[in-house]
Amino acid sequence: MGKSFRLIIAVVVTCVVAAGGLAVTYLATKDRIAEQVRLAEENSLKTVLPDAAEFVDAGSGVLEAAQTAADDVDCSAVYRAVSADGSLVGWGLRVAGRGYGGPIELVLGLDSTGKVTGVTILTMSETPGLGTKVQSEEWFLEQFKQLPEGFDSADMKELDTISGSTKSSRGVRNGVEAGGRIYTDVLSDLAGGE
Amino acid sequence: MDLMLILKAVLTLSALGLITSAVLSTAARRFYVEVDPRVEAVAAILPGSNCGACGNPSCFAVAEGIVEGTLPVNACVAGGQSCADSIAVLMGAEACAVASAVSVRACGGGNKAERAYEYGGVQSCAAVARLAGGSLVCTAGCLGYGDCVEACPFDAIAMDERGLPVIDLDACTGCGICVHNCPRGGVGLLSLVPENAPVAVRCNAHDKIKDRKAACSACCIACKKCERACPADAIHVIDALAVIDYEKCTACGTCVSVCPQNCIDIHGRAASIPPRAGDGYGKNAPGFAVQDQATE
Amino acid sequence: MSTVGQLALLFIGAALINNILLTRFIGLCPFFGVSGNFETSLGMSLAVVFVMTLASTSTWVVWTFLLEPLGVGEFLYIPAFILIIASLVQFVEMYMRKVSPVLYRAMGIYLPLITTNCAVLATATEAAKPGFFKMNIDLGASLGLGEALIYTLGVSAGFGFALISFAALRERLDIAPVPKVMKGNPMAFITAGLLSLAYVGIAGWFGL
Amino acid sequence: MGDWIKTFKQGLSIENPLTVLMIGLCATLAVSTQVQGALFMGLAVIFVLTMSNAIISAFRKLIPNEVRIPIFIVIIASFVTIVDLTMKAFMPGIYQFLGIWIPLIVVNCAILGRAEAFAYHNKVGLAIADGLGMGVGYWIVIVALAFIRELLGTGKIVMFDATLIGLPSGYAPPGLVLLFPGAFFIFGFMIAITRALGERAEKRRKAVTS
Repeated sequence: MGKSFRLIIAVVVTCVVAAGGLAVTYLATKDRIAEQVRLAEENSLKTVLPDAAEFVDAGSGVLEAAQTAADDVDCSAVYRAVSADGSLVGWGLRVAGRGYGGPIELVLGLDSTGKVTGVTILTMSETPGLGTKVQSEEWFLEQFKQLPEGFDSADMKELDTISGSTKSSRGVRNGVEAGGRIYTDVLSDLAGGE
Repeated sequence: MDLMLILKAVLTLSALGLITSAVLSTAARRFYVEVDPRVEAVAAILPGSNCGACGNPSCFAVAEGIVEGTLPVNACVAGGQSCADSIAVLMGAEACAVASAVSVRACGGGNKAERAYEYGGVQSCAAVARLAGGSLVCTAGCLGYGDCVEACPFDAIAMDERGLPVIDLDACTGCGICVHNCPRGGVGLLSLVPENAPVAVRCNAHDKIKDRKAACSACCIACKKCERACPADAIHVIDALAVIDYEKCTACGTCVSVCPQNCIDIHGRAASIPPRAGDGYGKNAPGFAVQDQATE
Repeated sequence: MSTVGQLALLFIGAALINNILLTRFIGLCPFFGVSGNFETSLGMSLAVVFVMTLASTSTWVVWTFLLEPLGVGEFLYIPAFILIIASLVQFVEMYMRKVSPVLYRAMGIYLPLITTNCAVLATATEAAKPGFFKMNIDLGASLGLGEALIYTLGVSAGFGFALISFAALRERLDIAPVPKVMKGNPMAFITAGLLSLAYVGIAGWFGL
Repeated sequence: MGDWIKTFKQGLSIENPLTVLMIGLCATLAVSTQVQGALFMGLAVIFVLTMSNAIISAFRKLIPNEVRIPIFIVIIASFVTIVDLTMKAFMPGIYQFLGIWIPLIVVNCAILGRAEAFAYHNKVGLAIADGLGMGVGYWIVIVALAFIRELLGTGKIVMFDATLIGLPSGYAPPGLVLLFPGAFFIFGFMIAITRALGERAEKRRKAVTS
C-alpha cells in the first residue's frame, strides 16, 4: 500500500503547488483584464457617440426587452448616452452578429431619433486579411451612417458587402439591423428619457 | 475574498488530482498484466508522448515492435538520436542472431511473356498494375518496370537484359522492402527465403496450365518431373505449381536439370554475372557444373 | 431549443462544416502520423470517437458541478480538463488491456495517442464551455449534456471521416510519380490542402 | 558547456520540431496568418517549453515513474495558463488573435514529448538548452511561415499597426493563401525546400569528408 500512497502524494502536491500558483496569477491579472474589457468598451462607445459625456447602463428591464426584439442576434448591453446636463443624447448598443469565424461583437451608436451615429467592432475572429476587412475598409462601417431614422431590413438591402468576405459583412449587417429593430420596438418609446 | 479563491482553487485541483491518481493506482494494481520486461525497458526510454509522428499508434507499440524486431531501433522520431542510441545499446546487448533471409523472384518470363497491351504510361509497376491488372497476359508474372529496383535501399536488385530483376545475394539484407513495394509481392512474385537457399522456382502462376502456356513460354507446367526426381523429397507440386521446401533441400541440383521448361534455376545468379569461383552452392551436386549457363 | 432539427444541424455542423481537422486545424499531429496506413487510421478513428465522448461527458460534469459553481473555472480549466483526459485515457487503456485483449489489439493501442491530441481537449473544452473556441455555429450560452454529447459525436465523426479519407489518399500517394524532394510528407501536405479545400466547399453548400 | 551548445543547436536543425519531427503542427498552421501573432506564439512556446523542461528535470528524482504523465501535464498546463492570463491582461489584441491556440500548447506534442524524452532523463542545464533549442527552432519556422503567408496573403506585413514591408500596391492578394488550404500548401513546399537544402548540405559535407 505504501507505494501507491507515495504516488498519490506526488500528484496531489504538484496539484496544490500548481493551483496555488495559478490562483495567485489569476488574482494579479483579474483586475487588469476587467480593466481592459471596460476600457475597450468605453472608448468604442465614445467613438460612436462622440458628443455624449457619460454612458449610463439602461437597466436590465430595457436589456431584456432589447434581447427579445433582437431575437436571433444576441444583444449584451444597452447604454443611455447622456450629455453633460443629463439630457438624452442617444443610445449605445452592444450586439453580436454571426460572421464566418464566429460572433462579431459590435458597438452601435444611435442618436435619440434612432439614426446611426457610428459602428465599431469590439471583438471578432474572422480570417485575418479577409474577414477583418470589415474593420479595415473604412467605407464599410461609414455606410451605415447614411441609414435613415428608424431604418428597417428593407433599407439594409442597398448597403453593399465587401467582395471576398460576404459572410463577415453579413454578420455586421445583421448586428446593425438588430440594433434598428431594438430601437423601433423598445427604445423609441423610451425616447422621452424618464 | 482573495484568500478564499486561492483556497478553493487549491482544494478543487488537488481533489481532482487525488481522485484521478487514486483511481489510477488502484486500477494499475487490479488490472496488472504481465508484460515482457524488455518491452517495458525500451518503453521507458521512449518519450511516451504517443505523438504518432512515427506512424505507430503509441510508444508502447513502438517498444513492442523494436523488441520483436519488426521496427528499427531509431523508429522513434520525437525521441531523436539520443533515444535511438540508448535503445540500440539496450537491444544490442540482447540482440539474438536473427536468421538472415534474402529475397527471391518467382518468375522467368520477362520479355518472353505475352503482352496484353502496349503500355506507354508512368514507368512503374504499381501504375501499370492498376491498369486492367497489368500489361502481361499472365496475372502473376513480373511486370518488369523496376519498382523493386528503385525501392531497394541497398541497391541489391538490378534489371537484366531479359527484363527481370535479379537479386544480388551479398547486398540483399532480407529487409522485405522490395516485397512490400512490388504490386505482386503479396501474391508470391517476390518472397523472403533463407539466405543459403540454392535453387528457386521461377514461376508464380496459379491459373490453369492451358492459360499459363498461352501467357508465357517459361512457365511451370506442373509435370511433377522435379517432384519424382528429387532425392530429398524437397520439391512438391502444390495446386499446379512447384514449391521448394528449403529445410529439406540439399542443393543437389537434380531438379534444375530435370525440369523440361528450365523453370527452376540457380538462385541469385544473373546470366550476365559470370559464376564466381568458390560458389558455395552444393559443390558436390552433379548437375551444377553443367547447368551453369544452360538455363539462360 | 433542442428540437431534432437543431440537433441534426449541430451534428452536421460539427462533423462536416467545422470539420475539426481540416477547417479548424486542431489535432494535426496524429493526422499526419497515423494516416500512413489504412488500418491504423480506422482503429484510431474508433478510439477517438470512444474517448472523445467519454472525455466530453466527464469535463462537462466537472465544469457544471465543480468548477463553475466554485468560480475557479476561469483559470483552472486547462490543468483540470487535461488531467481528467489523461487519467481517463490511462484508466480505459488498462481496463481494456486486462478485460478484452482482442479489443485492445484493435483499438486500445491508440488510446495513449489521444491524450496528446489537441482535438480531444478542444472539443472537451468547447462542450463544457461553448463559445470559447468561437466555432462559427454558435452553441448558445451553455450546452445541456445531451447537446454536448451530440456535438462531441459530430466532431469525432468528422475527425474519423477526415482521417480515413486522408489515409486512403495517402496509400495512393506512395505510388504516385512525385519528384524525389516532394516524396513523403511534403506531398502529404499538398494533398491535405486539397482535401481541406473540399471541406471548405462543404461549408459553402450550407450557405455559411 | 560544449554539450549545452550542441543540444541547443540540435533543437534548431537536426531535431527541429516542425520541419523534421513534424510534431506540434496544430498551432503552427493556424496562427501563421500574421507575423505578429506567430511571433508571440513562438515566444509563448519557448517560455512554456523551457520552464517546464527546467522544472521537470529539477524534480526528476522526486517524480515517481508510474505517475509521471499526470504530473508533467499539470506542470505544463500551469505554465500555459500563466501565459494565457498574462497575455489576456497585457496584450489583449494579440490574445484576441491567438485565442484558443494558447491553451492548446499544453497538448502540443512537441512539448510533452521533449519534456518526457529529454527533461526527465537529463540535468537541468541540458534540459533548458533543449527547451530553448526546440523553442527557437519552432519559433523560426512559425515566423518564416507567417512572413510568407501574410506577405502573399495581404500584400503587406503589419506589426503593431506599422507596415513593415509592402508589396507594390498593384498586387491583388489571392485569398486562398490566408485560408486553411493555403497553409497546407505553403507548409508542404517549405518542408520540401528545407529537405532539399538539408540534402544538398549533407552531400556537400560528405563530398568534403570522403
